[in-house]
Amino acid sequence: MALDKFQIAQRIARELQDGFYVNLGIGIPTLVANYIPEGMEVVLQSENGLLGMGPFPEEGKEDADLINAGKQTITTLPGSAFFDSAMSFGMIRSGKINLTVLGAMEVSQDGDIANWKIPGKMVKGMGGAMDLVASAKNIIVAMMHTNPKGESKLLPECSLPLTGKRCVKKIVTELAVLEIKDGAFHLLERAPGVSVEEIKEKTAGKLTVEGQIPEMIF
Amino acid sequence: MALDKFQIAQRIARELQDGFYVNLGIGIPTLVANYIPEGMEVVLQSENGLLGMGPFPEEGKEDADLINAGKQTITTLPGSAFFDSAMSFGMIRSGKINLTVLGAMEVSQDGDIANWKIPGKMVKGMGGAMDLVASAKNIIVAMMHTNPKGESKLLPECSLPLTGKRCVKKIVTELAVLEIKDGAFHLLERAPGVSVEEIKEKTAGKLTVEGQIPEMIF
Amino acid sequence: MKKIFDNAEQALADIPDGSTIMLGGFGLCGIPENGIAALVKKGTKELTCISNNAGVDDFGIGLLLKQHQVKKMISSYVGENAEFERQLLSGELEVELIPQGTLATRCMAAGYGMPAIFTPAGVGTEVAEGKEVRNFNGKDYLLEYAFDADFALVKAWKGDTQGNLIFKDTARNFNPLMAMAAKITIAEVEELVPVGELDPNQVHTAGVYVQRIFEGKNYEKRIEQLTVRKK
Amino acid sequence: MKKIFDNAEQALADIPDGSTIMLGGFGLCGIPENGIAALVKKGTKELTCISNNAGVDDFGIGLLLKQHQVKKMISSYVGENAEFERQLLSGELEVELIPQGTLATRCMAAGYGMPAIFTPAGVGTEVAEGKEVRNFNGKDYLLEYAFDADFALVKAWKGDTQGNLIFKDTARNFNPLMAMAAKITIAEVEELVPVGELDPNQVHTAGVYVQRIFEGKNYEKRIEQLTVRKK
Repeated sequence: MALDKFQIAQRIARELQDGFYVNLGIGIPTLVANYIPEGMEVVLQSENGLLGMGPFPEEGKEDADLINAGKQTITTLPGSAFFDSAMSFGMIRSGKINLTVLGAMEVSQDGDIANWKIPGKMVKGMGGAMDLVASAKNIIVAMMHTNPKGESKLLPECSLPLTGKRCVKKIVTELAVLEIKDGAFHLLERAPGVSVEEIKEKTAGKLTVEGQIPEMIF
Repeated sequence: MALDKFQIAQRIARELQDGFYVNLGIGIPTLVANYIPEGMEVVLQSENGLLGMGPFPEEGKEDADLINAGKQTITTLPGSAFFDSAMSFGMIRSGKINLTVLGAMEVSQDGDIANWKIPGKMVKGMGGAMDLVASAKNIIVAMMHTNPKGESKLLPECSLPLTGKRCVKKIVTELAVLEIKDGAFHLLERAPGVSVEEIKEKTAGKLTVEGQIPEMIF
Repeated sequence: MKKIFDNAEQALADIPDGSTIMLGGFGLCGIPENGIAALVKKGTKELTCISNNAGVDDFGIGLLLKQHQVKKMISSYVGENAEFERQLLSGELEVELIPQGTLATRCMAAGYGMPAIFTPAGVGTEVAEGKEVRNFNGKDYLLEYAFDADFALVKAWKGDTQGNLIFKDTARNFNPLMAMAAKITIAEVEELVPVGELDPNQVHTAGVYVQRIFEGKNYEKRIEQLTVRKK
Repeated sequence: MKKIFDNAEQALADIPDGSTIMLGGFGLCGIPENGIAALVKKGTKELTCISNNAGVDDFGIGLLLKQHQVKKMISSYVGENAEFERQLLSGELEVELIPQGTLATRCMAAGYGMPAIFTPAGVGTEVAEGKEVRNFNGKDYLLEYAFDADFALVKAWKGDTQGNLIFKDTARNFNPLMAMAAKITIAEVEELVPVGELDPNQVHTAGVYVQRIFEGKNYEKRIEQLTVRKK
């Protein structure tokens, strides 16, 4: 059975390590924060200028001066620090953020990512996505394996305008966990009950399947 | 009569304007702070990370964490702000400091300045001088007209290794105030009782004397 | 040194049509509300605005857009604004989209007197078109130029009469960067305090960067995405 | 996340001979006294030290020089140290002198992930020899590269257990820049406080930049030039 968005987030959370500084994009990536293992210290960065992002505020305690990169009201945690946008992207560019998780419209077998622009549609802008993908040492994409039309989002080459080239290291979809290396998607894990055949069928780019592919356990 | 170092400082202080942010080098330039006209607001920058440098502390009130670029113990003033060294030189480079006053070993008629290195002698380093002279919009050099051997320090070309090229705008010596433009020293003022002849004699570089040269009044 | 102005109208009185203006804020957080209101009232036209976002239809820079005062927006993300979209599609409004980190760093570069910086953001994308690419240590970077802005409208939490500023929380964002970057920086603060009241170690923006300062009025501080949890 | 160490010896235990180390401070102000003492005790050799100054004969980096632990100094000003001068003239010590602002900005560049920066400092001087010169808007600039340091020893006033730092007065100087710049940053603080005690708006260096932190002991804080006025 394909994963739901919470399970995708849960699976990505298993990539976290104690002491990681992590930037979570809007959508499914944000949910990863809910699955940080007990006792593990992970510090969330919000690229508008905060390290140590806490949960949403209690009703009535929201503060317009305290928002995340998705413009949502949030809170701080003990140990938080604020800084300006240049320092925020400075720490991203210098590789101080251990893991970046973000969504995508397309990913290529070379690790190219497209997630900001659809020709012919109103373009809202790339925000911080281009900076993040160009700089992060470790990028995981959280996305559906196919688009609403059923077409694969794991492609030989992206058809949409790129956000960044050769940057995605890992993808977690509702069907599988895949690593990108040597110009191919390497299948690492299957969603419970999802067959390798189905994943093959829904992956348009080059897919490498080596040995037995374990099922994820939740 | 030639100016003493206090009068040189006093003369330079006449170049100050209300609201100026000023960086004063070590030696005579430091003395300029004593002659800021009453009622005029001038903010002193110390390039190790302070705007709003105050006078030396009272005996017993010195703080090792509060020094100027000459490593002397100092104080802050109401409105002071501390910052790191990159921001300090950032504001210097971006032209936010209205006036820089520093000493020199040689100045050329093109505005080149040499003040950091004598070949054959132990070289201590340029500190912030190269940054200051390369960036400041308005640089006044405070120095003696001649060196201890009696040789002119206002030269056609500097003989010592340069600190910066084409940057000095004005020179105040014990004998004269001179402006540098169009490849020449333009005599603006004489020290009381000092003749144009004496200044001519002690200026090795091209000297322009136009009309009557007024005497400085103290 | 007369930096203090009574209000936004006076502080912005001389901004001419055609100016390039930086506006601090991220979304609606930390935006110069009073400064924008004064620009709307004054009707200054043909503006080039450098701002991470473009406000919403009835708030922030959206108010300037509604009056057709903006010729060009330089931003990283401009969603959530129907009038913006209409003007963009009709060709009335020019838009230059640049990565958020590039936007921030181009501001910083101006403030630090660096004519250009290198960033990997946008390499291999359409953002790189026409730009110089240079490889350092095996990685490609784009050469991006420092901004050249006439005015910056920034908003701080507290400020003193010498122009020293302290920002609050994520309302800091682009404000200190733009304060450093423009030829003339106009700061509005929630609280204007006498000189000497701010701790020199806590000042985020030193007064040297601020040419004009005033205490803003009636901050609405609108929340764009209210997200809360139950008590 | 174990950043806290009991003392300098433990925090510096793995620094190998031949390392490139940044040391914060300006003159003797804000120097990592405990870190330097631990390096002396440990006897780490062949060090390349990046520091604005080189201490005095019997304090600061001078202590490392006396033990012949330094192979190369990268500094802007190295006066006031007879042993330094002796080693330099005898060829035992290599010295690279660079403008102070360039030093600071090359640290910042490393911390900001910028491989190189442009600065006008040194154009037309011997500092420019062998360097790329580029003209922007009619002014020449040198291309200067970001530093690549293995360790940074920085000294802060207060720090918390997550590595957030606050500096005091002009003891800030190069410390926050070097903290951002090195692969491993070791911070010593006068007071180590529990997480949550520092105001997030007042943190100068966010914990992300600090890999190790300890509370330093017995700070001498020597004054290089005592200048006072009569009461």
